[in-house]
Amino acid sequence: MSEIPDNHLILPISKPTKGAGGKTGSWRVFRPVILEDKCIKCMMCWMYCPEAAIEAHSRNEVPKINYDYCKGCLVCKEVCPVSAIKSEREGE
Amino acid sequence: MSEIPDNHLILPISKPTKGAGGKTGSWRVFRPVILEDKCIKCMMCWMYCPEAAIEAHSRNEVPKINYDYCKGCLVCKEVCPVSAIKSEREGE
Amino acid sequence: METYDVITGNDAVAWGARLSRVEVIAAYPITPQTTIVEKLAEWVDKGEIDARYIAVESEHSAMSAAMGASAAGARAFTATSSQGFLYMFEMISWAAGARTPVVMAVVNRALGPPWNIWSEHTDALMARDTGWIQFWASNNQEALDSIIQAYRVAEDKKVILPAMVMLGGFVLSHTAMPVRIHDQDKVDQYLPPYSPPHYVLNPKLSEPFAYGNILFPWDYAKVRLSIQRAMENSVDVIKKAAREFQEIFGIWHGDLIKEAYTDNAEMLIFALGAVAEQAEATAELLRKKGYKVGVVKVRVTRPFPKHEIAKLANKVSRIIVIDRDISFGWDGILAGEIKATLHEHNVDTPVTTKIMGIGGDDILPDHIEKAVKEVYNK
Amino acid sequence: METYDVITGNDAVAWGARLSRVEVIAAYPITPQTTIVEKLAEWVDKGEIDARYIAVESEHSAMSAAMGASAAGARAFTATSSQGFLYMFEMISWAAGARTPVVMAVVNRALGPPWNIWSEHTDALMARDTGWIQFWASNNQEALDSIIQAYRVAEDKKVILPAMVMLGGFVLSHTAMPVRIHDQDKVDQYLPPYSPPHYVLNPKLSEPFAYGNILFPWDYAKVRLSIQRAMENSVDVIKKAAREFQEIFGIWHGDLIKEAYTDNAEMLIFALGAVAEQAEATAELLRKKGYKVGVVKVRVTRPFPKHEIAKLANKVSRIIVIDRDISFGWDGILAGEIKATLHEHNVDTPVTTKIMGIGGDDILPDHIEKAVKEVYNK
Amino acid sequence: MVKTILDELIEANEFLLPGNTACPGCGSTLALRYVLKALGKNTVLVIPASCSSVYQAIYPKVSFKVITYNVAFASAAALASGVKQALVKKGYDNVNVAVWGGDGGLIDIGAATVSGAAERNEDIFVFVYDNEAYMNTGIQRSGSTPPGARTTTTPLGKIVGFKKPMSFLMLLHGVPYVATASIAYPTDLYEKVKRAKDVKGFKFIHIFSPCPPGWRFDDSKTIEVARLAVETGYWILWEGGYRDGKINLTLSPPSRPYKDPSKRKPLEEFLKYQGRFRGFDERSLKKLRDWIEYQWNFINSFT
Amino acid sequence: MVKTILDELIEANEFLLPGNTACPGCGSTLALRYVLKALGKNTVLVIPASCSSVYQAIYPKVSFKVITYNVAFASAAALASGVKQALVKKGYDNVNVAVWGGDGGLIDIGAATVSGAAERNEDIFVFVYDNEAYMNTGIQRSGSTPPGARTTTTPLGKIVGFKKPMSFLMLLHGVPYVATASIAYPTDLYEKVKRAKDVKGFKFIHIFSPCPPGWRFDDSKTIEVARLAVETGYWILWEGGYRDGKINLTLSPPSRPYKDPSKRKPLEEFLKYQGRFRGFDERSLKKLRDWIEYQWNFINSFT
Amino acid sequence: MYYEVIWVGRGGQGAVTASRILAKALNREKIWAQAIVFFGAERRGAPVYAYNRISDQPIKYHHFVTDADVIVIFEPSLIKLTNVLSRARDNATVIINSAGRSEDMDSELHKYRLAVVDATSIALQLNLLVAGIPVINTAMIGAFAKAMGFPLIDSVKEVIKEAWPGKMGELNAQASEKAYRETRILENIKSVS
Amino acid sequence: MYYEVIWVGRGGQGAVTASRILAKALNREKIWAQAIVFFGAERRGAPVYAYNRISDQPIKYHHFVTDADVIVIFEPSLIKLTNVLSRARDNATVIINSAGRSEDMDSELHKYRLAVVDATSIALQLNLLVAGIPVINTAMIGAFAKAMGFPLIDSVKEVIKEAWPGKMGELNAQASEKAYRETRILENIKSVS
Ligand SMILES: Cc1ncc(C[n+]2csc(CCOP(=O)(O)OP(=O)(O)O)c2C)c(N)n1
Ligand SMILES: Cc1ncc(C[n+]2csc(CCOP(=O)(O)OP(=O)(O)O)c2C)c(N)n1
Ligand code: SF4
Ligand code: SF4
Ligand code: SF4
Ligand code: SF4
Repeated sequence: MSEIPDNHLILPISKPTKGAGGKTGSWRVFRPVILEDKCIKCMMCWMYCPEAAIEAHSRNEVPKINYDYCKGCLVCKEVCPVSAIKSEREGE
Repeated sequence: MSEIPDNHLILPISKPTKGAGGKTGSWRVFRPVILEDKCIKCMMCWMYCPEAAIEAHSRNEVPKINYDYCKGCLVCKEVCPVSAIKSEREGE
Repeated sequence: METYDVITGNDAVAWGARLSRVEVIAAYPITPQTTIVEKLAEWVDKGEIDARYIAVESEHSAMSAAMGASAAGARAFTATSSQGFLYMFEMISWAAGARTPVVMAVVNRALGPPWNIWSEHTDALMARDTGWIQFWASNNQEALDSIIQAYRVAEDKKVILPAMVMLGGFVLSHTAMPVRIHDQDKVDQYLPPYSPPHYVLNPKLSEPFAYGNILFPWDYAKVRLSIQRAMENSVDVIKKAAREFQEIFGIWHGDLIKEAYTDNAEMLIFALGAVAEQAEATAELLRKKGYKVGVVKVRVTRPFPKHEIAKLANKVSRIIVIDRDISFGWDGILAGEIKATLHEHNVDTPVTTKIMGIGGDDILPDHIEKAVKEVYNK
Repeated sequence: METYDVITGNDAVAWGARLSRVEVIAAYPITPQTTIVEKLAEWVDKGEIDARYIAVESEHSAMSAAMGASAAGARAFTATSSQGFLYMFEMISWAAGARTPVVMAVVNRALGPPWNIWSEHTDALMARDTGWIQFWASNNQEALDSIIQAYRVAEDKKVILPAMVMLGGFVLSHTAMPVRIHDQDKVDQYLPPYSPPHYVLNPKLSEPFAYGNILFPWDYAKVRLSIQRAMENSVDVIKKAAREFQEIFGIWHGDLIKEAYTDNAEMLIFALGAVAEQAEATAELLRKKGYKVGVVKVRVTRPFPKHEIAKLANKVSRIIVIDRDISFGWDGILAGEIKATLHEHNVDTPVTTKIMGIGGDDILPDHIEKAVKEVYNK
Repeated sequence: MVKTILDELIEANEFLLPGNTACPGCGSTLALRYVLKALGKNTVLVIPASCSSVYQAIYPKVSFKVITYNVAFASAAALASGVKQALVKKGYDNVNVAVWGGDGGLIDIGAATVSGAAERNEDIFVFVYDNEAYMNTGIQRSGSTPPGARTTTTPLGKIVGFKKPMSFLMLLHGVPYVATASIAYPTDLYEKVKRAKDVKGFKFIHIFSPCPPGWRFDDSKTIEVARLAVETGYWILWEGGYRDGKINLTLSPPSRPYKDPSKRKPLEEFLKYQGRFRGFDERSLKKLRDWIEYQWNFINSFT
Repeated sequence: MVKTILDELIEANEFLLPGNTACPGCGSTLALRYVLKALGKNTVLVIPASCSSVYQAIYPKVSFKVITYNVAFASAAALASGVKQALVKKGYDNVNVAVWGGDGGLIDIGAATVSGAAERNEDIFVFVYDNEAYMNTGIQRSGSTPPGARTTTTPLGKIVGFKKPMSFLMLLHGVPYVATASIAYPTDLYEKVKRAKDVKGFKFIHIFSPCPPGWRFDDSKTIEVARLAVETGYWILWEGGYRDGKINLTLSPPSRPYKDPSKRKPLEEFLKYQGRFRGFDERSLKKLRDWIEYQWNFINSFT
Repeated sequence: MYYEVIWVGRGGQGAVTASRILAKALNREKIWAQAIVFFGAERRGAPVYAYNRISDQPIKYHHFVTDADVIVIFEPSLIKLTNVLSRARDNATVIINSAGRSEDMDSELHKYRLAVVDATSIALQLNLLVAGIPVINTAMIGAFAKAMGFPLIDSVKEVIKEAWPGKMGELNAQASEKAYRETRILENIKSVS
Repeated sequence: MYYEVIWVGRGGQGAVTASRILAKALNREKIWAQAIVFFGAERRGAPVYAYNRISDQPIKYHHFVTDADVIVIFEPSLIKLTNVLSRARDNATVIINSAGRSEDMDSELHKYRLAVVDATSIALQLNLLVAGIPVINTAMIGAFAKAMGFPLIDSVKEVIKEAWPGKMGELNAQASEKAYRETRILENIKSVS
């Protein structure tokens, strides 16, 4: 039920939070996996991840997928020029 | 005072009327006069009268100013190529 | 052929418009209204209904196009919600002034900011001064039927005003339940084609005229106040429309109001739309528990059923109004109007306002029960 | 330096904004509001006031820009009328929800169609649910002073809501009368600079945040209903603002209401704005003729002064409300709210509604006198 | 004697009645005369708030002899779409549904509405009489006010914006007919409207229409000011449209000579009669010259 | 090692946080990543109703790490103007005030508002991510939907209108910076936003942003679809602006090859992945080809 | 002291301004005055009304002036056109701009206390023209001051100079002064000529 | 007869549609049913709820289903994610899509009457895929029919075929039928396996 609150200035202010929409990794149907040995560190997967779920700190490291948030769109797999990303069905 | 009328559908419908805004000729400060003998019947005055206050039925007649409605802008005088329209101060 | 299907409130509205043989539809998407016009667009695209669909670029334009079509003699339909309703507010007011009997479905949704897509009645109530007839549907069958009745009333020669039909966002709009989809012939019998008794924007049918140029105050007052007379006329028209609807289709949703369990009630619950039906279900329980409560569904908020409400209120000792809305700096809107009505009619039954369900906050039977008991036992 | 000049209501409003040191003005022309913003534009252009003027392309944008400026921490001003008011309706509602204490002057004008440019109060009253504080000015001095008071109230840390100040189109907006233009220092003393106690859209001052993304019903209800609490708080803030204004400037326009001739009155006239002052002048005459009538100017319609009105009403045996407005299918809007208030407070003084002055129909003292006598002698 | 266009004009009915309440010398009424002559009686005018909603005169009379529907400021193009679609639905196919309004109503507040109707290619006419400000409310700047002009919201003529080139914008919407016109060339206007009548789809005609009180020049100078706008190259007459992936654009005869900049009269000729340009400074002058150049560049790129 | 643009991109902060609620493969979030990387933290985003107002997640959390102001659908460009003017008035001169919204909000309902802000040359950014329909409400056609595409309001893909060429329209408003971009070319987008930051005045950036559920293609194909739009010449990358009477327009490197029609991939390549074009007929195909030709004609006339 | 005044002129002649200037001048002398305007939708040339209420007490009335104690007419043709004299109270003063001789005037005028001034000539002499039209409103205020005995012509001139700084103000002030001097008061028009 | 049902799936899996199809199928048998949906602002993949109320009488309630007699779960991972079992009434039936053996299942499930179906495999076998994702909702309705004994599987199939004319409907009807046949009912999970 709707009561008039005591506070007269309750504001709908949200704070920036990783995973604001939850652990969206759980949405995944397919899981992208970077094959470290094939990876040429071109960073294309990092560049095109719509989720910013691939972490890259420099061009010397193989980028890392954050599976808490990777939604499994497989864009990374598609853009990888050397097919260094494979996909697996989740829960299999 | 505002009473609720009996009629439930009183519509703001206006009828086309010459002089809907009154005898706008009374607004005139200056009166244009066509000098019949100078007029070459080019109809420029008729063409450019913003008021449609000049009557012309054919190109063989000198156009006639309808003083009931001519507001005295003197556009006609300005556009006349042969200076066949003069202007007079109204009421003088 | 009459069919019986489980459909959402929005589909019911679309069916209502279809059976009413709407001729021009102009609308704009907004949750939770969108599926109404999607359905209509689909029917138009597939040629299942013979209407023109104008995919305008805003709600202001949706109402503009709909009322333009109506002024030109077509039966016109639109639908909206919440922000969309407010975005077309100027044209809502205009459509009534222009006496264009457009019918609009309003899927009630809370206003922003912040964003919220769930049910609240404040949106439509904000337009209670504009000259629209306002119906509130309490279930999907009523949503369908009210669209048809709305056209009957709006286009009645004694009325000629636009009408809106409200249904709760999600609560009805996206909830499927069994609905009878009437036989087209019967609807045609109930609702004749629109034949405007007033101006039509068509030089093949009308002498030249101008509509709505400047009026001096004395003329203006008459024109505008004639809307009030039309509203007054509409009371009987609404009643007759409801009665004849019952005769033809055997369904009764009430006319301006609908009563439930009001016989020898000691207390009445007033509410709008699905909230009223929810209250009805709760009252059934409460009756079983010995509480003599009845429910008055206010089915029409404009014209406001003053006489009907005063009469019922006079017979009870307590009233509770459930408002799924709020007028800030005032209180519940429906409650306010009921209080004013009672004062006007010298009925001193006390009225308690309960604001509930703001922004889609779910109104559970428990909530109603608790609120009723509090007042009942006072 | 204080000056004393004969100026129109619109110039008085412009002066009110100027003395309030508005920082951003966004507005759009509409008769009879236009001369307010023309005056402000002129001052800005000539560098007489240090503000930014945004010549937007519509009223929806005027309110959007004004509330954007307010959200970014500036004191923002706009003004409109009639259709313009309805065209920005969505943003009027939004500005309150966003808790942006914009001040807007509304020059009351009748709604179309048909076109009419004269005074009627329906426009502003239509927004009575939106969460705006509503002041009504009854003369030009009050128009000026109410703008200043409106900022004081709107920006008060216990309130933080937008406020609108109404003045009758032409009746005040284009009528010149003597007005005291206050000393800037005194105004500065009365009205401190705007320092928002809440969010500010400025990454140099604020950590990143988001305002107004989707809220679930339970959160939404709290946020929205806190507006109602702010409205309640504003009652005392308005009273204090009026009192302190009187202390500093020696002028009293009333707070939520203003009484005249109410001592031992047997009958009260309620009205808004210039109509109330007109009634006051008429009451003076009537008193001389032996009629014990008083006048209550309802200066603030949101928050609605329920207690104040009930208290006064309780002391008289008859009430007449003059409504320069109409809610179609209902009745006079102010009268309705007064009736509801009386019912709520168990005051059974009968209330008569008189609709007058629709579309600028001139309200003559005779009209008021006749209406009063009819009720008085009943 | 062969029938000339002038004969045709004289024969064509007059649907603008004298005795309206426009200001003496108003360019807009003149434009409307020719628009209506060309459209004929089978016409519904849809008029948003503007001088035209006022100068048609006050109830219960009106100065226009075609059906005239006065509508809310921002609604016109959408409302006209509704009217047209209803008429077609009802089987009345060839009624001219025409929006007639000012630059404020159709280039500012109603821009999205006009743009939406254009994008949907509604079968209507939109006529803008461009007097380069909100005149009915007393000369406030609009999006179509030239930079540097004085209005009551820009009393010192400080530059606010760029005169929004609505006709170019419409052309790029891919509609079948767009034209500019000027009251100084009524025959050109008349013929354009006639041609537009043969086009199915969205038709936009932008008419330059000086306003003596708004621009502060003598009533009698309306035509001269309009003509100078063309002769200085400030206002360019053209017509065009989209078809099959191509934008066609033709300069209209009155403007053809001015394709060559050296043939253009000095801009000052156009400015000098007009009080709104009093105190026009170098910066404004440059802005305006640039704007003219910009227009010609655009047009030249298509012709 | 020389610092490449890729290094710069990696170093630039990420303001779009993972764990938002956008659909898998959403083009719009990808675009926003690069826009925010370029704008930096000194930014206020003004977001009209759209997928972005939803995918930023639900109160009390948000997925964007800059100030984000959610506003009414049609209000964004005006509201941002107010924010910017207030900040300048208050002495905070270089905050990026940026509208971020979809085609519905900025090309349809908000078109007049955007146009007004452009015409006044407000010092703000307007970013449109163009997914060619109203997606948040479930895929209804907008003024930016290509002719013949299926949406829920055009379920059979009957042609309604013409994809409104908003970037051209903005360019003709005479604003200093207009560009198109695509999520297939994030570096190009990033650099454009960087360049726009140096421009005072109105900046409009129109970003092609495929939407897997809305266009009905597999989530993983987002980039490919976007790239094919460029390679078939359907979407053209360019930047330009108005200055001193001249419109400048340069083709951006990714689109340069496709100036030559023979270099373009067949349009069918772009269409084939997308369910919205299923049943696309000859007439629609011609309309779309014409539309492409029209765009190139326009661009060629300036380059 | 309580007066109601009607001004009638044509769109563009400045009747509204005149009523406001008058009120401002009265204000300098601590006389309370309202200046009211009825806005139709007039374009230049159409009849325009303005009103004043003048009192030693603040006035709370907000309706239009219906009948008047003073009627100021900007040109004789307006008498017939507007029928404004039907709104004159008994003993009203009528102030009129006219070059004509009193006896040539509308016989209706004969019923009132009459003040006549040739404001048009004054304007032409001073070259007070806007768009070719003589500006007579400031002269009419001078005539009012003379006819009614208030406000002081100096107050009028000061207010005019404030309203239009520079040359324009100077000339308009002169016009009002000149009119003040040249206005003829005819208590009973029949007896004079 | 009065049942309340909760469906929980992920955005894109069609839980809402399933609840509606179920209601339509019941309607054929003159059983009154409501299908309710809670719309958050889900994009594909996020948990989505749908509800039914089923009765032999018209239902006037319009709130969400809070507790349920039947809970239909589209994949086991949703149990933890949504904590939906806390909303199960005593004696509730839980219908779950799972390929796993019953004893491997969440121990919480053991409290309820359990119906298990491998809807994913059914969908894959029938090649019922949309954007690569198996479409399991029609199978889940089949499982419901089996678990609850109503509606008749033929009603379900008819409604499905009406909803998707042609091939799609045919396949989906098959899926529901197959699921109907393959659903295992475990009255007390501990005792079986
Ligand atoms: C929503 C709304 N805003 C403002 C107005 C006031 N208004 C009426 S006419 C007008 C100016 C029209 O300007 P324009 O379209 O250029 O036409 P013009 O007056 O120049 O003929 C304005 C602002 C209105 N009627 N409605
Ligand atoms: C005035 C108003 N009308 C309609 C809506 C509903 N609405 C919200 S988002 C949206 C679609 C937005 O489409 P677009 O701008 O293309 O962005 P996208 O959803 O594609 O991201 C609509 C129609 C609204 N919020 N306000
Ligand atoms: S699958 Fe998609 S979300 Fe996951 S890492 Fe790859 S691109 Fe990012
Ligand atoms: S003066 Fe003007 S109105 Fe009169 S006839 Fe000449 S052009 Fe027409
Ligand atoms: S103000 Fe200008 S546009 Fe309007 S009627 Fe007068 S001259 Fe014509
Ligand atoms: S519907 Fe499209 S644009 Fe919206 S979040 Fe999903 S993928 Fe992105």
